[in-house]
Amino acid sequence: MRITPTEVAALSLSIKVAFLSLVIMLPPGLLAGWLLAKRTFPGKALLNTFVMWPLVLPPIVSGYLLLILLGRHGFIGGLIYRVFGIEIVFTPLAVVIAVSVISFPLLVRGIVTGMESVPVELENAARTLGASPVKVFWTITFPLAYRGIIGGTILGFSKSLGEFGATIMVAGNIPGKTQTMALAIFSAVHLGEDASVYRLVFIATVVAFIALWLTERFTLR
Amino acid sequence: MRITPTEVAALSLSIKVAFLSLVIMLPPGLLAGWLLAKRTFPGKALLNTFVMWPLVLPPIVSGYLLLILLGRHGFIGGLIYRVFGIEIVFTPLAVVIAVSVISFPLLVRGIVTGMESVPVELENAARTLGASPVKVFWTITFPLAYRGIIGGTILGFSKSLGEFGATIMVAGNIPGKTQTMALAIFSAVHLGEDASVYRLVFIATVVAFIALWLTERFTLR
Amino acid sequence: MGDSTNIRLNFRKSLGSFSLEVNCTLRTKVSAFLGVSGSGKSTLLNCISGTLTPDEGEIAFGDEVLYASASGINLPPEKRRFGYVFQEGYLFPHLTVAQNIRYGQPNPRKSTDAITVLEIGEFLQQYPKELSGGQRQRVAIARALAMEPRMLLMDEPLASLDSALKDRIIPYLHHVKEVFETPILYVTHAFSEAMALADEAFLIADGAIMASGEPHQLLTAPSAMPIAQMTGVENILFLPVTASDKARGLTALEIGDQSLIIPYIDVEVDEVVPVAIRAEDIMISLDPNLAISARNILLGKIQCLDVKGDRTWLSILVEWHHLAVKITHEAREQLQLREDLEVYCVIKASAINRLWD
Amino acid sequence: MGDSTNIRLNFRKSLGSFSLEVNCTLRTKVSAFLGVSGSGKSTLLNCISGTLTPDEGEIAFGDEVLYASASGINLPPEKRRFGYVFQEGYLFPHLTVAQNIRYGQPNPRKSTDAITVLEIGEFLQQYPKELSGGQRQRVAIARALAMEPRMLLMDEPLASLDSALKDRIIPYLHHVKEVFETPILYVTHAFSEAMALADEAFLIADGAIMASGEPHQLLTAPSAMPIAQMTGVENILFLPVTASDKARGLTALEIGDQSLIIPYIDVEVDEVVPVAIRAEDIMISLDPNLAISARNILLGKIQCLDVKGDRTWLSILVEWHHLAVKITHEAREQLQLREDLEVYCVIKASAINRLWD
Amino acid sequence: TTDKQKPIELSVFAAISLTDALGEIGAAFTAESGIKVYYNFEASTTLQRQLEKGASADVFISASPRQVVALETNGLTEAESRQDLLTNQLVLVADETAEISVKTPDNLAIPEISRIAIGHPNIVPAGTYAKEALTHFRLWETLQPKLIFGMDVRATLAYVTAGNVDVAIVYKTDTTLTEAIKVLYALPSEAYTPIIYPAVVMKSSQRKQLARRFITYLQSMQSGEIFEKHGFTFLD
Ligand SMILES: Nc1ncnc2c1ncn2[C@@H]1O[C@H](COP(=O)(O)OP(=O)(O)OP(=O)(O)O)[C@@H](O)[C@H]1O
Ligand SMILES: Nc1ncnc2c1ncn2[C@@H]1O[C@H](COP(=O)(O)OP(=O)(O)OP(=O)(O)O)[C@@H](O)[C@H]1O
Ligand SMILES: [Mg+2]
Ligand SMILES: [Mg+2]
Repeated sequence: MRITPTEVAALSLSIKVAFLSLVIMLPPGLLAGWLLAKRTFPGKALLNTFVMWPLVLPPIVSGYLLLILLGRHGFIGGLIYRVFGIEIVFTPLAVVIAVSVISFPLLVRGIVTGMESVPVELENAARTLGASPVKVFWTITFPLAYRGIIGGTILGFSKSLGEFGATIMVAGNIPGKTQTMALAIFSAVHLGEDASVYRLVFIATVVAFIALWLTERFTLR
Repeated sequence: MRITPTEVAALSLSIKVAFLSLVIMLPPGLLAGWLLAKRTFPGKALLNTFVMWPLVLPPIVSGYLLLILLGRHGFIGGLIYRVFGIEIVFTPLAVVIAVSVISFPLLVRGIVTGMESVPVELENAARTLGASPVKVFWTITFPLAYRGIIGGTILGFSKSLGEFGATIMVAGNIPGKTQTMALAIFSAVHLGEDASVYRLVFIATVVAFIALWLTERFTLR
Repeated sequence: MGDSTNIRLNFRKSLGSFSLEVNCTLRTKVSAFLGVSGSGKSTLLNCISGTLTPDEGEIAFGDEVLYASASGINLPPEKRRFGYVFQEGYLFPHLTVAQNIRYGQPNPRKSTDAITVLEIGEFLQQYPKELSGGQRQRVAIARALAMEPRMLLMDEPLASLDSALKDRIIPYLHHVKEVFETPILYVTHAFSEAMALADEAFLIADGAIMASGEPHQLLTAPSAMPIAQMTGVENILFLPVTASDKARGLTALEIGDQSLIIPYIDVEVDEVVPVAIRAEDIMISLDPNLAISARNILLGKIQCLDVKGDRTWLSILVEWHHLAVKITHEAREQLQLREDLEVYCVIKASAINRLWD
Repeated sequence: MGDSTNIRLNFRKSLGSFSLEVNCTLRTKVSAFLGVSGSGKSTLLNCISGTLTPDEGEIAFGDEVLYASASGINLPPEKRRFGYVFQEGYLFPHLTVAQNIRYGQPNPRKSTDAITVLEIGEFLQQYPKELSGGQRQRVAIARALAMEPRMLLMDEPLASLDSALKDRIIPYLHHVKEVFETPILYVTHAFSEAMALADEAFLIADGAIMASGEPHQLLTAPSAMPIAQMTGVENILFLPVTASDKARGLTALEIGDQSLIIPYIDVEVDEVVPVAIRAEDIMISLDPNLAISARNILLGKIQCLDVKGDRTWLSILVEWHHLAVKITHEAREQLQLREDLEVYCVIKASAINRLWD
Repeated sequence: TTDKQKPIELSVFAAISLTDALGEIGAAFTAESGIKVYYNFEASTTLQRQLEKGASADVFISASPRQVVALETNGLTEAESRQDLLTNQLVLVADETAEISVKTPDNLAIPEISRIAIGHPNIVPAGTYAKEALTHFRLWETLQPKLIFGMDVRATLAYVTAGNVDVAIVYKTDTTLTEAIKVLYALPSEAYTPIIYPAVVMKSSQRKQLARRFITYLQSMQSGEIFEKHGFTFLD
């Protein structure tokens, strides 16, 4: 089985993006997860819907909306372009953003499920021991939600590898630069290169297998 | 806001498909979730990868592989065509299958997280009370995993609404027949019918909001 | 072979650095396991119930082998049908109290009784979260009873209950044992509960059974001094009722030719009742005609004197019964006690507790 | 105004059909709350700790208002700094024992002591799952102590511990109270624990405080007969040591001009120690010269006789102390006891228990 | 024939750019013939893949002859059934507010134009034609660093409106998709092979006669008017 240099680049980009987007999404994911799992407030269902949005919309549409937002004429993209002189669209950064947005709901849902299952009694016990809500969050809620967080991470990571619709919109499909594994596979499908499709699918599968296997080993107590 | 008949058809198809695919995927989802959460066996990481597969692959590729499998020349599709004389691809059934396959990993992960958090002590207590493993599953593990199952269901349902890549591959984009909301939105985007895009996105969002709000109400204790 | 409710335990189980190793046969209806915290009591019950698998050995219930490492037998818990009252309760949080109780047996014959005695009828529709600690513990007992088990495994079931409640629950357990012929394996750190219930007691320490015997044997046996010191000593006597006076609140028991007066109990004449007397509640006198409020002045003979630390232990034969008595050395010296001396055991009626039956 | 460790409780909290309503001030260092299962003890502690918010009313710790519905004050638990030993323990399952103990205070000054006394040093590196029930309970105590709380809330902290352990932990709690001046609010269903620890006891029933007072007052007060019956009566005396004989294992206390002999305690002469005697462990005699092994024959005077059910309760003034004594009617008749009669109280040394200090 | 056993309907796989026009024509056809038409609108290459993998359709209308040729080569189409329906033109578009002017193809090399979007040459027919045109003007190699490949028409145009490319080469018909662009320059038609939308009857069709009838209908004047209304050039 021979792998071309662009395919190697795609693989390495995919893996980097998957990790990076997890790291970037974890803080807002934890915040949103905590709000949804542990708080009640008016508009909670709205926040919930907002978080789920990228999942409810076809990824290509999310990508389209992202493009509108991040483009040089867009609200965010324009601002960044004027202030920093950099462009987001068609860069690996755009890939990271697209992948992050799309996998965000998966991560958050996992976190919500995990945090919902942390008994409020343990959190209360921590507070009687003098822990502020912030300390309780980091020392009790967060670590005890690990199953859900891992679940969300697995979903988010897997989706990162497979994300395609939004990525292709905001990042283009520039081999060696913004072409992820998913885009490479997509291209191969479209070109009818079945052998290439199978080879790339196999590689993506192996990456996922390794990630899942490591997660399992790592979380076994 | 006026909705065209094809849009109504798309909306109704999306909702039907979302529910149907949940119903269809729940039994295998529970089985896979239980195996992954409660059992250890050789090849567990393989099963895990297999379940996550549709998420790891770009949906269009999953769809492509499904098409190959279910098409008239495909292994399963060919068999069914020869035996029953019916064709699966490009029918609403194909939509259900595509959506089910794509949302399966989301559902299973939720179930796994939920079941992992059910204390084995409670399951043991049930067994000392004479419950067979099957009874324990249905009366203890399953209901106590509800948070995760609901989490997975929310993800699966949301994804059902937004699924596009696999659907368009195996079911096509046939207005009035296999065109779901996601595909209708895709078409509208393609045709530059921005008003239509916004209207459909709004409708999809409202459907998701209602579903999430109902879930929240329903599971509040 | 063997009586059908014989329970043979002969296995080993390691947990981290702790190791439980038992080799004994329970022949009796109620066996109590006593031991300090961390001695392995819960581990033992877990192994018997089938929720924990031993490392090796054998467990048998009558003729039925439940576990045998050699032949690979390991009956799952649901096939053992032992009602297990877990130390932690383990109520099902998603089921109401009533549903919890019905879990093991949809139409439990015994549950009404149990619900009444355990005083849980008021909150049958509540969820475990809405119960107090003691209420939860009682529901756990009711749940195990309702399944009509072949044997009851109870892990400190009364630990968080007040004594008034205990005093109502213990007779009910006796009733269960007698009427339904359900053997009970009772784990406790409270000797009084063991005394009140058990036919045989086992002292477990550091994962091994250190001593066993009838509860009062376990205490009066000179070898059992450490147990006595650990748990507070008691004498147990099984004596027939000779008369009962409800108005005066007294009942007389026959101890050989003498009479033992105890607080009134509602029992037919001639019925045999078990009573407990703590060794330190018995005084020794040389004079039978004391002008004292104590109701019982029993003649006996000192069998042996045992100087242990700062107290003297006496074993006194009263009629056919051995009484363990604990007095100060001073008293021994002053009264010049020695073996074979005839003495009077002075016991207040109220110091004698009837055990449950 | 008021002493800084006064605790004012004046609030109402409903849970389902249950309602807790308290209005009292705790002025003492150790307050015990006694009550049957489901009477609202845990609910009370939850409200004081801040983990449960009352429906209305006020809770104050000295000058500091912790909760006041009127002014909308509700101090969060972490600001209250009350060490809470929960009935269910609530150890953090993902932390080792050592990490659990350090949670509230990374450099606890007191924890080495606590770890020693609670005998948990051996499994500091284990996780809660790997502990026995009693071990978990002890870790929960250590965790609350280590945070150096302003007050300790303890919900049946010794329920699943054997008496030998209890006897080592209770003195340590006394030590904490004395040395660190930490007030303790102690919930229990065991009167003996309340006796051993508390300066003031509250009887709680059905969500309301039924009676309060010094533990022995609560028992000897004629109004408190139901309490006495519920919990088993005791007399508490605070007496100075006059002599101690380690070899003989005896210590003499001064009760007016008379002497009370108790089992040896390692205490300086003249130090005052509290001791407990159960009402039923005291016998009455008219003759001071009994040839009996009982060490104590104290002269007293019958203050009042009280016929309750099948027993006679006597209140006997011995020097300046009131002793509650329970005897049979028969004994009363036979000895012809009446008010103002001088009698001898016969008490075995071993029937006198020293309370912890 | 099997035509009578099933409800009479026609399955038409068509390039997504034809959605609106074919929708109207289909309605008219149904009104006239009573035959219901089901369309599957997707990118032509996707349709090609689906047909290759065993999808059954009666009629395939592609945005480029390439797909049809590929299917013909595989023997999946009905011989002699191909009819060329429409033609289109390539135009160069820019954002409505852009101040660029392009008079000749060589102008594409000016520094004001830093990025040019075209459809992916291997995937999107418009991209194939664009590549042909650029090659014709010997710009394909020199412009390489400036080129961005859109995965479909929509993406290609969106890059323009989002401001991330300066110009794009698209079909003339595509310029109706958004009002935020303007046409700068129409590429000379000699630079690329004529853009043809062919229709073909599929071999797997069980209603080949009907399919032919539908294609004939597409070539009728009524249909032509509708196509023209949507910006296509009708081939008669
Ligand atoms: N999973 C485990 N890993 C390591 N040690 C364990 C584990 N489970 C229990 N132990 C140890 O085994 C010993 C016996 O535990 P067990 O629960 O049987 O005690 P117990 O007699 O029931 O005590 P208690 O009266 O406190 O409930 C304890 O010392 C405990 O620390
Ligand atoms: N969430 C709730 N909903 C309804 N009733 C409740 C709830 N929580 C507690 N109760 C009831 O309140 C009463 C008091 O409970 P609490 O836990 O304070 O009792 P307790 O005195 O601590 O008893 P125990 O000694 O058994 O622990 C009980 O009757 C209980 O059933
Ligand atoms: Mg235990
Ligand atoms: Mg309680």
